[in-house]
Amino acid sequence: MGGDFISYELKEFKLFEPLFRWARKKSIWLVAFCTGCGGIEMPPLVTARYDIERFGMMPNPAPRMADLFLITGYVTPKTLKRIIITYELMPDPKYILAHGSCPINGGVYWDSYNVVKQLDKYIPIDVAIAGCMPRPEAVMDGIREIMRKIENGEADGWRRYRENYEWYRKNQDELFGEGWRERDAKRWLAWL
Amino acid sequence: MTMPARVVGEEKVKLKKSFVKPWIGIKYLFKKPVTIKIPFEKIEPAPKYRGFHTLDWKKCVGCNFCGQICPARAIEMTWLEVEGKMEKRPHPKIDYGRCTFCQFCVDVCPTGALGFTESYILTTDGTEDALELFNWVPIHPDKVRELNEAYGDYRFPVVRIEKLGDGTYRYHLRNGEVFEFKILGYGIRPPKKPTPAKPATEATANKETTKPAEKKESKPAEKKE
Amino acid sequence: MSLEVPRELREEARKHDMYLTPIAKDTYELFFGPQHMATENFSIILKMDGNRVEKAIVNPGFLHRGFEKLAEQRPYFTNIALLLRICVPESDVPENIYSMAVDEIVGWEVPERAIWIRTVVLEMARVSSWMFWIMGFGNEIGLYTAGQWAAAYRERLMRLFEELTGGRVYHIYTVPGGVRRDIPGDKWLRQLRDTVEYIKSKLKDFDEILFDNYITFERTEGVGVMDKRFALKHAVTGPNLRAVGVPYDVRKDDPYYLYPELDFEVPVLKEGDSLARVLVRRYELEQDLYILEQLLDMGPPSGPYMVQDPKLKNLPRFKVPAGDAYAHVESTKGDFGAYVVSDGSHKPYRVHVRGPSQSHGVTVLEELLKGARLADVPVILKTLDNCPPDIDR
Amino acid sequence: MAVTDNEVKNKVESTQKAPQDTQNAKPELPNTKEGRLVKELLEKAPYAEGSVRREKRIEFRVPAERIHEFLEIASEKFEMLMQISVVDWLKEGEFELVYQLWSVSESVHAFVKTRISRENAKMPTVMDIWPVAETYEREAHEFFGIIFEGNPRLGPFILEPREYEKHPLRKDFNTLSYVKTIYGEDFDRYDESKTNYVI
Amino acid sequence: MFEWKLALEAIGMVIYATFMGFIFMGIERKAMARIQRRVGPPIYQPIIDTLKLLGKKESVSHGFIYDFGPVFALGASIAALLFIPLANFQLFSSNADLIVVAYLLEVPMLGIMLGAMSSGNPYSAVGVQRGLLTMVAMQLPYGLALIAIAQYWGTFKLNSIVALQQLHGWSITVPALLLAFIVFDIVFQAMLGLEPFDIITAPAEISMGPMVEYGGKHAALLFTQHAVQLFAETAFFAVLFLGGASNLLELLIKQIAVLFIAIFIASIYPRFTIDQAAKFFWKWPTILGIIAVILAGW
Repeated sequence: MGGDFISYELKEFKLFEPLFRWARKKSIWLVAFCTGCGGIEMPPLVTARYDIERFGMMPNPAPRMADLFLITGYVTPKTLKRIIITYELMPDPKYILAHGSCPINGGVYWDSYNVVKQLDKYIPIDVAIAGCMPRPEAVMDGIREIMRKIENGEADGWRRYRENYEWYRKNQDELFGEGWRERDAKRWLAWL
Repeated sequence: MTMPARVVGEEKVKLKKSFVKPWIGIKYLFKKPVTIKIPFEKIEPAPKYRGFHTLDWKKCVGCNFCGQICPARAIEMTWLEVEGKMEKRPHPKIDYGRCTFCQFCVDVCPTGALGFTESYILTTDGTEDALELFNWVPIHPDKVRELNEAYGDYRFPVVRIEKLGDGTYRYHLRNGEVFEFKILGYGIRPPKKPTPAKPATEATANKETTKPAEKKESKPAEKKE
Repeated sequence: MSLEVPRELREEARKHDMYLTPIAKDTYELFFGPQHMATENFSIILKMDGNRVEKAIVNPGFLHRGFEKLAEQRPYFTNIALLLRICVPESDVPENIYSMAVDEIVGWEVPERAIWIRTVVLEMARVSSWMFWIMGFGNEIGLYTAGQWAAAYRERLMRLFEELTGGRVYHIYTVPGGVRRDIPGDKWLRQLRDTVEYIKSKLKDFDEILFDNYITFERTEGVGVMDKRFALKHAVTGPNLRAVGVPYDVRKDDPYYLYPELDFEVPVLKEGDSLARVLVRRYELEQDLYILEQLLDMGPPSGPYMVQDPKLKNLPRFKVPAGDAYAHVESTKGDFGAYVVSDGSHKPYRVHVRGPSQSHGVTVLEELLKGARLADVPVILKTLDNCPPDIDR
Repeated sequence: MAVTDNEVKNKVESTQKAPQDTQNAKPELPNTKEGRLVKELLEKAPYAEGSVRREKRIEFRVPAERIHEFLEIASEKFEMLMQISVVDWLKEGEFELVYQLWSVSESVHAFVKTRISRENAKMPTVMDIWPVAETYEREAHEFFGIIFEGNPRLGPFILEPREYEKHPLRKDFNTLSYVKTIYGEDFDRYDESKTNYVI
Repeated sequence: MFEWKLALEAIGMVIYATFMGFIFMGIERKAMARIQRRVGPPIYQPIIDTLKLLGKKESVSHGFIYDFGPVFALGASIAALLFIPLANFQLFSSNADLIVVAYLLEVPMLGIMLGAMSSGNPYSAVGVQRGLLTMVAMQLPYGLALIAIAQYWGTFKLNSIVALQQLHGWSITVPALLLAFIVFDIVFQAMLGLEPFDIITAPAEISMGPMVEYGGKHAALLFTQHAVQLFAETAFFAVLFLGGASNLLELLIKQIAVLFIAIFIASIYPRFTIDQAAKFFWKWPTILGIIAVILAGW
């Protein structure tokens, strides 16, 4: 069971790739992690009014089963640690939708000592949408964009993360100090 | 100041628990859902919803009030050159990686040059080229309105911003029109020499503008090799 | 490793008919949040003893942005766009307290129309916040149906906010000296009345499915009990304080805006458990709708919606005389206050915001969680209505 | 109405613990609920100065060393401690601590102001009077570096240790330069001349 | 001699059951969505979900038991399925297949517990504790309901129960068995893991409980298992109380009827805590079950 008996990367199973892409596009599960103030627009999104479950999306409490990480707004270093660990817990085709101005350039917190500017230095971003905060319609447009990218196989944030891991790791270590994973994350790594 | 009957009796607040009553909730199985089926139905944002900016370049006097009031310092006065002619006044360049859409800038604008539309959707993939869209000099309100009426989906009026080497920016509008101008420098004071060579006074500002771009481009490239 | 169960734990256990076995004390650490459905970016470290919480340590700060520092670096009006992020579900409250405090320092008489609009906005914010709370509470105890309905009905209010203020969540509407825009027209007032009627008619559904529900009672009765003395000493405010029998409501005790002229009741219960808190909240939602109706009957007074002051010509460098003021309003979470100090320049010298969760979200939560079952943790969290950005700011 | 300039600025006198300071207070206490409340408290605590600011707002100035004593007396009337606000008066070299009290029974808000030196700032904790002060003091400690003697939980609370050491809400903490060292220079692309920008 | 026809039939039945199980899951989500006043996902959504989970990469394993748990659970579910008379099809049959099925339907839970326990996540551990306690708690009313059935019809053979029901009318028309039906329905809710007994996977409390560490293919396997389990349980229910079925269509209708009761209960009641659930099970359903047994044996 543990092996890659149907791995999307394996050449012999290239045949299934379109099928899996279609399935991935149609069933995107969100990490239930409200990282910022945009978290307030997540409930309307998943509840009756906008109901993204129509697209097969739903918030999933366990990161192990999730595909899409909505970075809902600004990210503080304290949260970023958790975001990184959660992101690394997610199994591999995984996507990040950065939500609002703040992950792009710091937003209104551009001079705040506790907000990360330019999130894509630390984790890869697949889709970025503007707004403070973005309306649910705008988020849904972002989701449509990510679906399109998944279908075309362009949503490769996870692959970039894997390939440039040292670079991301270096930036993370610069921000948090060396050995933060061992020091801080070890305590909650197993069950975050 | 206190009023009579300010505290209500417990009996009015308390409820009785029931096993059966919740079953009434099932009636909604047969009622119409309240969902708005977004790709098929549309919600119009309210009139005067605070969306993206517009700028009447003719009216703008470059007073930098907008830049001063902006809580995110998203606004930066920019000296532009359109069709070889330098604009007399600097114009605001707005960074949507900063903007909070409070529109205080619109409120303080003394000439009414800066305005806003209801457009609010700007979706990009996170690449460096796409993020250029987040930093623009707003275009004329009539143009934005025309595009909005043509498409009616409240998207950002520009699809792609092409940045050429010598500071020339090319806006590809949604209807295929191309709009080109050149950024000469930043700040309130006009750049010393409106030539492609970097003006001495604005060297720091200029350097900082280009820096994130370079940095980001360099990193995934070097890793992928 | 002692074999003795603490007395209060035993009493608590007896209350729930569940005795803890003193043998084999298997304690473990549980990180409750921030990646968790029940906590919105807020973490509690639970030292668990079997199914019971032995000790809870609140670990806030995931949302800290340093507002108070940032506010010192921005001009007075601009701070509105910043400070409202302190309370996300009810963003009008920070706007209003800050504006009230600045008004007091400057000595402005806010025009009547602005006062009316501000009152309406605050009440609308309260109703929408209640809807949001119902949703959260429903999700926490596993009744998703009520939550979905509430979130859908809240959208109507969001739409009205959008039309009035131009923003959906962050309204950036109330500014020192008045409000930023006038009411869009009579149509908006009619829509507001319709919405109030609509939500009122839907309250019965919520009663049936959520508040009358047998299992809701089971889940909340006797969970997280506070007594009056404890609550006062811990400065618990809002519905949580009213649920222990103290009829303290800022709208009555320190009236602001139009509240002295409005007729509404303050629900008070004595039990102090989660159920009492739930019922108090439910009644307050009713009262808020009633207040909105009264306000609509009153109608907006005519006149300007913004103070006429020549100093406002140069908004970025608008100076406020030196002084300090404290203003507070009643939010759904409790007593929300702001202390603004000015040194006469165009930026505030210090802004200090008192979020209600600061008092009931840290020490009180830690106390109440002691001895609670794991399943009670989200219930206590939600019935206290803990709002993490309040604590972090 | 607001207080006047000199009231805020000339705080230095209030720290001198002369109990019957002349310039403020006594004769002008109005005969209202608030006035009576101030009078009553001042009788018990003659070292403090009290004034009525407006309806439902009263103000006390207490020397720092007697703050605990005063608050203990005040706690009989004022059940709730709403907040401990710290104001960093950099020029005077002092922290002003404002204990915001609320009386549920009287519906009156009281500012209890005290000043301590900025260097080596120490205060007695008021946790024993209001347990909730623990949170407020932790926060004040974290952001300003005031040590509250007797509070067992001082330390990183909201911030992470790195920011905690800086005590970021102090006036001499420069956010922008700190941000540049931590998050890199490239985020801020604008000139920083004070004439061009207010912020 | 290997019976090709029977083997094909069995494989076909398993495939059919899996597919219908997924559709049942879709119906469940859709109907709940409608009660919640929204549109909800398409009915085949669980199939897509499973497919997607299968296509995910998984680099983490917590050892053999962790991998074995879901397989074990799936195997047990399929075994249970093959003992139940589905229309004219019943692969295995024994003299006491009522007990065998009742037992086999409990086993998957143990399989999941086994895997979850080895994942080392405290949320899983809490979930497992809760799951085991729920199982213990519901055994009593569950057993009583089955005893009432067996006592009334006088047989442990599911085939004969179906046949007798065809002759004498459905079980629920008998007053004693109506009580047993109510008891069984309450237990059924816990077996499906729906509210008010979704204590095991309470998302707001222990974020999916045992499943918190499972992702990718393991989760896909668990989904499949849940689908088969759903089909088997509804079929078991229909066979015991709704008179079985002579063809798959009839069975399907009965299964969906059963499912809808579960959906209704799930969408209007919140979740019990574990101790309340245990107390509840040992109170009302037990009393009703005892009455049912006594009446049935009268």
